[in-house]
Amino acid sequence: MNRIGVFVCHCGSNIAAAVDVKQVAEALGREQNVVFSAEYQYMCSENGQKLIKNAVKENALTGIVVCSCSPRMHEATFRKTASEAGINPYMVEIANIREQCSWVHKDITAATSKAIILGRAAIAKVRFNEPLTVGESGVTKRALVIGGGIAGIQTALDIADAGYKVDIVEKKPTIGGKMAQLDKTFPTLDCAACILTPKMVEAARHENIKLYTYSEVEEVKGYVGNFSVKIRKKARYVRENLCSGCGACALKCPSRNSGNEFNTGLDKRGAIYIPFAQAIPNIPVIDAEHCIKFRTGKCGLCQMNCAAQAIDFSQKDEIIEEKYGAIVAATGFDIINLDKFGEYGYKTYPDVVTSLEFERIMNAAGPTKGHLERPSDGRQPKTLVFVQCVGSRDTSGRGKEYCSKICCMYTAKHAMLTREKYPDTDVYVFYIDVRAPGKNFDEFYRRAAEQYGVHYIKGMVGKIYDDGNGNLMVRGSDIIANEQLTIKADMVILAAAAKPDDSARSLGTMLTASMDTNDFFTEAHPKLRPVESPTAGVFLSGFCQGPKDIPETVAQAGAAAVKVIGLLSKDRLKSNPCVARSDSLICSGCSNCEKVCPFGAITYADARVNDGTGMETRRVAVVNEAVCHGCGACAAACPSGAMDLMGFTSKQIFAEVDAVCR
Amino acid sequence: MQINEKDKSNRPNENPVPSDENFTPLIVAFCCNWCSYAGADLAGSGRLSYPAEVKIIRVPCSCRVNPTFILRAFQKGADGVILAGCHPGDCHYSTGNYFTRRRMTLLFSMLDYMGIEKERTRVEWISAAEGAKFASTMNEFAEKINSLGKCRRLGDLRCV
Amino acid sequence: MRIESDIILGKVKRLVSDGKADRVFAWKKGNFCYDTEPSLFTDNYVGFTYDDFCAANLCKFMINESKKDGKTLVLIKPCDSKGLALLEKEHRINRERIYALGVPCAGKIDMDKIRENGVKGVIGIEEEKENVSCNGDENLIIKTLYGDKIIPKKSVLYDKCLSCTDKEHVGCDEVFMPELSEDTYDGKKFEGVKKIENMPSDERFSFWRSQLSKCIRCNACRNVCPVCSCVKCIFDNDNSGIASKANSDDFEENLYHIIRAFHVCGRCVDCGECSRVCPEKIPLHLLNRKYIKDIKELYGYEKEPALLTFTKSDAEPSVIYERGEKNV
Amino acid sequence: MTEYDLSLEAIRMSGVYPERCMKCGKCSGACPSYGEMEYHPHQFVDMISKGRIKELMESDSIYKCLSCFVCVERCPRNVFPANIVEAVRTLSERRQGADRISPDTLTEFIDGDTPQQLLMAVMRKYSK
Repeated sequence: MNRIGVFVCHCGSNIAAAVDVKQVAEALGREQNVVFSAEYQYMCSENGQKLIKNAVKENALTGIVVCSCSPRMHEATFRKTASEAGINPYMVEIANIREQCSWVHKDITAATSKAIILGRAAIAKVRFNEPLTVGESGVTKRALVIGGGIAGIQTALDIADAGYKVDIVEKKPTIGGKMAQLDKTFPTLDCAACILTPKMVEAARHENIKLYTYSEVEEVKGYVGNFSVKIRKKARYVRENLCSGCGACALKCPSRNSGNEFNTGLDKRGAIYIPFAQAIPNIPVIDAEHCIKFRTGKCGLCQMNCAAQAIDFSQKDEIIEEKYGAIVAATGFDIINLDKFGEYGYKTYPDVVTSLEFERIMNAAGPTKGHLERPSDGRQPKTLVFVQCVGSRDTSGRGKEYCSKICCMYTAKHAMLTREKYPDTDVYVFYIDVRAPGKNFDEFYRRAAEQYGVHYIKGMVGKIYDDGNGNLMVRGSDIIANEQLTIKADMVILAAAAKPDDSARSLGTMLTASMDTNDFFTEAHPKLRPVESPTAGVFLSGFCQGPKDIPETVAQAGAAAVKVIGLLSKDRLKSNPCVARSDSLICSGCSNCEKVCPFGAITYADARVNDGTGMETRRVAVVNEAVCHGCGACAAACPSGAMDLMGFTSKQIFAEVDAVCR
Repeated sequence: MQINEKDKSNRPNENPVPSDENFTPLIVAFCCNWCSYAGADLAGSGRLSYPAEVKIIRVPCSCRVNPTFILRAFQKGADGVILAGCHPGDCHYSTGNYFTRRRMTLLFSMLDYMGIEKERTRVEWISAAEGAKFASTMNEFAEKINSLGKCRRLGDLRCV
Repeated sequence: MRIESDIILGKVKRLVSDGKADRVFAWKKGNFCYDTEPSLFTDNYVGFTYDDFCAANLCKFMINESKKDGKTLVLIKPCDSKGLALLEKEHRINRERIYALGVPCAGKIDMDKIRENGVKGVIGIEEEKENVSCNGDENLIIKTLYGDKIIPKKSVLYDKCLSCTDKEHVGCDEVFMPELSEDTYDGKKFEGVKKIENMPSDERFSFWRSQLSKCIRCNACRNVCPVCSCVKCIFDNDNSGIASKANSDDFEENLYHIIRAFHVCGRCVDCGECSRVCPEKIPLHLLNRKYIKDIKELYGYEKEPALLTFTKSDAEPSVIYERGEKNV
Repeated sequence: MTEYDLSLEAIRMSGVYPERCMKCGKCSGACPSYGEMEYHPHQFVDMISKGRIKELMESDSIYKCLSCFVCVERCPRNVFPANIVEAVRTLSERRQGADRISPDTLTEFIDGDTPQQLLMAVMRKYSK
């Protein structure tokens, strides 16, 4: 039987000035099931709470209605009071008679009668409240970082340093990501390898970090604190435990037809190769597609030359299953395909390159050993033209709508480095806007223009063509000078738009993490929770959440790590008990609820049910309470009413509606 | 089509009576906890007044609102029902209000199709920062309902 | 060519003897030629028929049939096949235990319409071979105790057949003689909805009141509907808060039908069974078809039911107010 | 019609949203008759959005445009500069059409050699 106590707060004069609190307490005291009713100056004060606790004890109350300020203010306070008084904290309802009554209605009669109605609604609701217990689940103290670029490495290092186990899954044969391919980094011009490789080594040596390179995530199951992940470790055809990393195999490999991915295809590598000298792990991999042994069955030179007997042509992909408490997506970026930008002749003219290719050309470890040589004839170019926004800020459907953010700065960097190393080179940059908001960024760009004499031209390139003598003619407009220019260039560098890596979409689906139309992961809140995915236990690091440069990526990687550490440091996860619940007797298993659930909290199971017509097996919805956030979309989508939301059940809301309309 | 005897008495007045002096409308507002309920609180903090006839029912998300809740309010004598949620794209649960938008568009379309005055139902997107919008929306809606008068077409006659 | 019941039966028998199914769900002759009823045939085929009066949609019976061991062969008309596909999609049937045999349909005949033509004592129907009327419409010879009557076929077809645009089976295991299906669509699918939409709001209200006040809550519309397949209907569930066994006032008449339309919104396969079975002849399909029209206009074609999906640029609910108010 | 209204008319006719332009100048960078034109494709977009259509209408540029649509092809923001040029050209011609031939001046052309039918055709074509 319901025994409800009503507590009306004056809130000093905040409520009492516009609402006749005595009348409210009296009127509500006459309501059915109400056995106690009182008013007090400040219910949230120590004394007010004592009043509630005493009343609970003396009247054996089962439910509490507090008529006070907004539940957003003090619901938690009064729930705590209730629990201290010995009743379930979820047996408390608040009638908001301050923000939504006394403060907005001047007329005391109207405000008082509204306060009574709001009180009645709360009483009506509390009659149907059920004691709820906060759910708990364990936490696997291990994190998974997907992606081994700077974002993933930094996140993993930070988590590992805090004492938790971390696994990194990287699809390439080595960690390092895009940053490993870069030459210098803006705005300080320190060399990328010099700052990245120590971190790579640290990650490999760290006792808490395990690397799965040349591996991909195949399946993710479970929920926050309890993920179960299948990782496919692709066959390298090299036994990692035996290989000494001497590199003899790569030197002897007779196949030289495959483009070297690390050098963006500017030179060739063997079929067995180590991506680059500082690769981690320093273990080669066989590219079976180009390997002569795999194609013809004859060769095996690498095997003959391997002193460690590490080559194993019969190796198979391996599936590793592991449990994790948290998952970090750090899948990084790639640059867009430029096939749709015929006007720049990227594929037609070898001397039109992307910035990433230029990065390799300028890199001392690159295909030209750092000498500026153009790809077509190896000549040192005398005139360079940089084109920005190639596919960025493009709404025509050929590129991406967003600003790729990093291009302005790396173009300034390239221009500056070129002028520094080769002062006799003319460098032109076509730009739409130079976006350099960042610490020392604008100064950096201005230095390129002012000290290094880079010619910045506001305008875009409309066409690149060959003049017939092997020269690239770059025609563009200078819209400040209001003239059309044609520059005879030796080499053109395109700042192609950056996009999330292709693997992000399928990963998002596996993680049930939401993504935007550009395949960037969506954050739980754009301002206040920028490193968390709306899917609990999934965190975001680096470019996969939105365009970022290195310092921002590292900052976000650290932030994601802190969130992971915060999660893993808990032994038990408490969950909001106001979650959806499905009645297996009524559920038809139609899947409507599953389709509207934003968190993937609903699954289906075969249940043995007997609704009075005999025992049978039915497919019914099951809510994973650790994953459910309690939005109630499923409850409204369920035609039979089998799905309901605890704390906001249909019955409770009907009771409130009835009380309000009485 | 034949109109049988039973419903002739229920037919709406040919000339709807202009709202009489004593009529005070009853308005039920379903507000999502994260945006619109907070917006209502903000209207309170800013002392932005709106009619006391507006009674707010808190729901976690606008997508919790089942069409039956709205119909129940009308059954029990509400003259107008307004549903307020986060702006599309800002839902606390990321996609809830997109479903609300479809459900309510289609529900209201059906009510209109059945001859229920469409002005009596409404969906508004009110963020936690839009206290002023909350107050002005409620003022405007209450005024509209006032001019429409008592809801006679979708109520339980026993409750009127 | 006419669809012969015996040819269908022959096919069914062959399939059963080939081991494709253990029993057959089809139609059975009643006392009169026109009162066929859905029936399960387990060992013999006494009374088996498939003729112009076999209008009932059999797919909903499969919910229970597919719980039994072994396979049930079910006859599926083109318009029923979408219902079967939906039941499968919503996991309401165990499709592996069903052998769906698509049968041709040339439109089904509404006995009430024959009676409206003043024809009594019907004992059978034949297609008129000669005298095809000049607009190409077929005529039927209605055989009665009092002699033959000739009636244009379209005048006695069910309304659901006149608005039928589904002449192709979907998701059947086998389709038998599809070439015998005939197009019976009169091209006016949304006319009824449009007519109501164009009424002033007062008139719309009176129209629906006059219709829905006839409702006796027999629940036939719900029970026949292949989409209304909940294990327990919300109106039968005492805990739902809106349970009701009978309409006690006009609000409940409205509520039941609004909520039923809303629950099938976006899922309705437009088979027209609700209106066909209504003993009070309430044009219930006009509610469902309104939703079909709205969804088409507002959201276009979609793979998922309209209420279970969204796009970020969906129309705001205010589009309803922006529709011209016709009675001002 | 004021100059501003005329600009709005040109925008309406062309079906272009000049506000979409992010002023990158790619249209002018690609334009093959850039050198011939007094006003260039990006300027058409800019000037029309500022209501400065008179200068465009009086300039030769509207006849130097080849309507090759390369500016439309290259534009990253779907602005369609060529459509604006076309609209300005049309407006300019319509205006001339109104002035060019009037029934009063037509009589001056009447002589024994000019067929009357030609005069009627000219009249129809150049007055609106």
